[in-house]
Amino acid sequence: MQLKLDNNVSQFAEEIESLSGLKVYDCYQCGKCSAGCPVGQFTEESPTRLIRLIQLNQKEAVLNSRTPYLCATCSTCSERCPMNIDVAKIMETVRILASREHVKSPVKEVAAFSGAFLDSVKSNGRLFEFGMTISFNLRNLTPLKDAMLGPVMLQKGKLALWPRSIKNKERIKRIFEKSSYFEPRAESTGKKEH
Amino acid sequence: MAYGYYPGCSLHSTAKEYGMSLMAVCRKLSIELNEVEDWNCCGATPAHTTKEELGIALAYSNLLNASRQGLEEVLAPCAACYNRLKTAKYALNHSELLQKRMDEITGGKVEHEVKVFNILEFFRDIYGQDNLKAAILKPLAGLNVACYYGCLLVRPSKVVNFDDPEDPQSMDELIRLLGGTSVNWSCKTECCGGSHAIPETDIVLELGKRIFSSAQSAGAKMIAVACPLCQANLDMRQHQINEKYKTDFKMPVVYITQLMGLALGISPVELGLNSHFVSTGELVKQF
Amino acid sequence: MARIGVFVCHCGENIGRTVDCPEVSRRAALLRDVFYSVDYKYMCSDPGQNMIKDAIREHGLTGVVVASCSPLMHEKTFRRAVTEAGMNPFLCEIANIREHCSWVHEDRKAATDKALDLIRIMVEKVKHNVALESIRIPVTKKALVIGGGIAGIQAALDIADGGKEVILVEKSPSIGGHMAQLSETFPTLDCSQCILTPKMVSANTHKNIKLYTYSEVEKVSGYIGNFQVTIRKKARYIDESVCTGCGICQEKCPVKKIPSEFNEGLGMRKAIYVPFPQAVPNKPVIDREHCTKFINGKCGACEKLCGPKAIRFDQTDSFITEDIGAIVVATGYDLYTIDKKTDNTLKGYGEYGYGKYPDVVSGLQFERLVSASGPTYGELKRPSDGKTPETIVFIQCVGSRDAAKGVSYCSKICCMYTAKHTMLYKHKVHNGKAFVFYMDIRAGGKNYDEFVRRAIEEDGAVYLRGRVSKISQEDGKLVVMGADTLSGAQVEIKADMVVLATAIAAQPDIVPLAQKLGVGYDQYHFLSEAHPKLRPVETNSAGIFLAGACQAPKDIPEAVAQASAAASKVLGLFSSLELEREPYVAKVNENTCSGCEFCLMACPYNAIERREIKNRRGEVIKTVSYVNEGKCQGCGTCVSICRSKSIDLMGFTDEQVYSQINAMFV
Amino acid sequence: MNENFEPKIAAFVCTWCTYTGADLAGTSRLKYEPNVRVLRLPCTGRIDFSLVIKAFENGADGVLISGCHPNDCHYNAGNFHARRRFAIFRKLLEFTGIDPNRVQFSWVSAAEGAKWRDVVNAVTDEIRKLGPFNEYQKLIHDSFPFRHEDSGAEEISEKEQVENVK
Repeated sequence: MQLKLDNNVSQFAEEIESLSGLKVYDCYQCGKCSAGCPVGQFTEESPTRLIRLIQLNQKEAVLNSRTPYLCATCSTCSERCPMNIDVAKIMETVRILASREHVKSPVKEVAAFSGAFLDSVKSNGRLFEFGMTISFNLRNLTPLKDAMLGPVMLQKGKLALWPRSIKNKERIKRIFEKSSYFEPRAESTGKKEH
Repeated sequence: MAYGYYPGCSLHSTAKEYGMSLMAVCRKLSIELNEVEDWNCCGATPAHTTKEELGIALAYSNLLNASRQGLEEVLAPCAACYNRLKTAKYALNHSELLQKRMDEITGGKVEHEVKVFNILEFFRDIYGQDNLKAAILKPLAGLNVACYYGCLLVRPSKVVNFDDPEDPQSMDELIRLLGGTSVNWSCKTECCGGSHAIPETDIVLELGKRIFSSAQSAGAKMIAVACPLCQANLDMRQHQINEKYKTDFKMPVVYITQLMGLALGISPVELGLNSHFVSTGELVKQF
Repeated sequence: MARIGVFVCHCGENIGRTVDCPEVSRRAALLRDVFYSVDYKYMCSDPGQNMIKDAIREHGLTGVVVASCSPLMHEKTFRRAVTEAGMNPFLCEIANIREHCSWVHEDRKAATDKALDLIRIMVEKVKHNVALESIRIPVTKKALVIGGGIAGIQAALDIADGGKEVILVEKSPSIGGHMAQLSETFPTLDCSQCILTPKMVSANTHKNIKLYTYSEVEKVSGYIGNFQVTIRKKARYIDESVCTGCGICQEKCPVKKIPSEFNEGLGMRKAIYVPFPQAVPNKPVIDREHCTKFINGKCGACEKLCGPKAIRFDQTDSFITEDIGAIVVATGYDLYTIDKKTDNTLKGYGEYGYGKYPDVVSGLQFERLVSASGPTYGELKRPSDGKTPETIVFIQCVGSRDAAKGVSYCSKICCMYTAKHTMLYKHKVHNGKAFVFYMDIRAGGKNYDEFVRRAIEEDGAVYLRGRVSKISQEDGKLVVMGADTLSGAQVEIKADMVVLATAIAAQPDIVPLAQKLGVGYDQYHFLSEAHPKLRPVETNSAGIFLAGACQAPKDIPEAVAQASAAASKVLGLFSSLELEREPYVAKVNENTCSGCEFCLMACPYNAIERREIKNRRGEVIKTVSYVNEGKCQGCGTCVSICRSKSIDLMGFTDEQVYSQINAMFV
Repeated sequence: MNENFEPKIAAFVCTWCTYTGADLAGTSRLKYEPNVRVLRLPCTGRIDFSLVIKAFENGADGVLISGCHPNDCHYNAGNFHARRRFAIFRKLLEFTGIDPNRVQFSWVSAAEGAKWRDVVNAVTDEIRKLGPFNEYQKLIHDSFPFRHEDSGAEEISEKEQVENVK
């Protein structure tokens, strides 16, 4: 592997900083986030490495990394970071940015699940788990995944067969239509919180 | 006593017994819960990892409804919902720009502060430990419980600002108050992979295994939770974990409200203790 | 009338090349009140200086301006020269026509004009100069050293060996400090106590050192050469002059279970105790909080058994006042508190379980566990069950370089002592394996990097580049979850023991002392040196010097070097009967001073005091400011803040400065 | 403005940092504009801003004040006093209609010979652009008997200084 670097080396990091309000260059690659990451053994790029790649302008590699999708959003990394970097937020930012730039998710199951989940919320205002699971399995082309659990859940009354929608669906429609990828941030981003 | 109540999607479906047991406990303690009218899904993980504003707006919309209804204190028993509502509040407190955007997106503005409580805070700070203690009929004597907080109750600590993120104590205190024994174990706040429960099964099996072995070696007979995601994950997947890792875990994963219910003398069926994947028979026998 | 002489130097070609010196000299002679003007090749040479001296004598000059190089270069030379001709040195000023003119300009005319301007400005100044006398301050030739660790001991011994008296004050019952707790020292692995104990004994027996242990500095007043220091001698509840140090009291004391400070809580001590066998002085103290006699009046076993009858339950703190000429602060360091339960202001490392898992220990605790004088007599046994640990994980940077939970700075010594720990461990437990989590290895120093390499190459320590996220306990083992960023992998190690290389922090009670001394400190409460490079042992308070880790994290060689440096500063100060200082100090015009005291607030040296003006009947008419010349450093901040123009700075008076401005442009 | 105009600039510098830095510029043989006349003071804290007024009164077209960098003051905090005073003095200049750029403030350490050169050149350029400061000198000449009434403003500024110092 060879990285070709030029004077624009901080471009991607600045983009992430302005989108997330976090300071990417505060990271000194101590590895504490990677050390405690619950999905660490399932990812190729550790969070430490992913941030390093951001620092070195490797946008394509970062947006195509599986790591942000496998992130369980448990925030253990953010909680323990010695430099107060919200690592989980960086993962989230990369994921949203990839979606905004129409980069195909390298972990199709996670993308399919998110899609199915949000479809369900969008049309009902609430999660309709039975429908969502079927929708996920169809999107994911694994129609029989966890099929054994379904009947038991139904039997135990844990899956409703019909959606229970909210009254004011307009509200939800509006939220889905109007929400942007990123929250607005003032020009001077990246101010450290103390 | 009447408080706002945000059940979230799970308490009506996969976490039915959480809702049932909470209702039973509240009836017993004469706590009146007013459901937030026409509440919607908090967005959970998929919303905020897809669009930042969507994650905030879905949660904010509920705060909006609660404030219109005049609710000042809202109980969010589901740890995921609690976390999302707290995150929305935190983000809005720290950004006027975001507040403006939320007003645009939802077409409304929260009129007064809506405080959000998780289940542990609710019984500790709002209802009060002394009141609870007075109502106990059947102390959970001899019950070794591993209190499992997971991620969302305690992290990010600056957002939820609830308990020590490394070694929280509030659920342990509650178990002791109910007469049970809380074991000292290492995985209290380890992630169970709940947000990957459906899409990435391998991950959750591995994480679940770690949690069960830790609880078992600490001498726990069951795991108590306050999060529907953790419960579903650990309860539903235990069988698969045993298959994959050739283990023999038979550890009921119960909601803290179910244990409270038992201590308050409510029948196991009323608490939904019959709807678990891993049998709660041994536990129920004692009551 | 003023008779000013102007002496223009060519500085060989250095000035002459760009500035037309004869022309400047000719035009300078035309300036008002210039009585004599001359130019010469090298004014600083003997003939040049003689020209000045002769001119002063011959022409009765009242002031001299030498137009030459920077005053920072030769002001002293020329002032000495005029003194030799009988002129007050402060009537000589320098016009800097080299560094500020000939060397920085190319245009000969512009440079020549500017040189003349610079001379005119100084001529106007010198006309308003007044004869000043250097300030002489008597010096009490007795030093106070605060802190009896290695730095304090070294400074005290060096000053004492230089023939001057020293008062050495140590707050704990024995001198020795943290160094006495160490097992062996890097990079030579010599036994810490073997090299320290002789110094401790010398400090106690040296004829020039007066040792006050279990004592603290209560009050400091005065200024360089003339401090008055009050020392609080805390009650030991024994009569030191009678006690023989036989140890029977300690042996018979029934209160046994008090965690020993010296052993970092890993061993126990009695309620009457000598902190460690080699303690100096070897006299016990009674821990009032735990002593049964003090708690309920019973017991008193020590009193009954003491042969020379040295126990004094009724002893109280006593106070000693000493006149001191110079102070060396050597108060050392403390460890960062890893366990948040002992300090709620810290976030602590809950994830490492320090305080929860007994086998997670700090670096200093590990020192005690491998020390021959430690609770296990040098045999490495882990605290929980006394087992010999077969795997130890060492974690560096615990608290250091951690803005979130600890301190942002690097504690400097941990890389080295961790390498040392791995070696000590390997030498004691041959089949043991040491793993080290590090972020960077900072081993700059003589034989330091070689030492770390030896730990890796010869003693088989496995270094992993990354931090540890969590330590948990399972089946009697500590499960360490770390990362190795070089391989990009998570690392899980099941260890028997974990040693945390804890950050070095300032002493928790240093701020009140710093404020008593008027010494600055940084955000972490390390004391501030006067200049980070060129005045590393001085403080901004004249006569107060720093030694050791009170200034910043330091290892033993550095602490000792700084201690000797501080001692040499003290001896330098003590080498003269009186101190001589440039008389550039502020003076108050008491007639116009309104006593608003703004100057008191502005003065960075607390050099301004209040003085009451009384009438003949002894009634106070008003209070005015008064400048303590010993303390005043001459910055002039008070001058510009004074509303009634009642303070002036000698050497830079308003009159002088305004005259200079008036002469600036013609 | 007039390119041939050679401004007269007074510089008030502290002895520990800027004066030594200017010496370094000399020892390094760096070349810069010859318009500045340096007045050495122990510390920028000694600079009462009436010195600046005095310089203008005597024909200065611009004034440069330079001392140690923040936290490097030989006397702990004199440069902070100067900076606060300067901030207020600038406002006063603005209020009176004087272009505040006629007074420049900078930090030059003893190690920054090159910076001293750059500062002197930049200030000379700036003042050259602003042109001769005739208005003030004319005012002084025309209204000499009354000029002490102007010092009312000076007192106000000093009072504010003190409050800021607190």
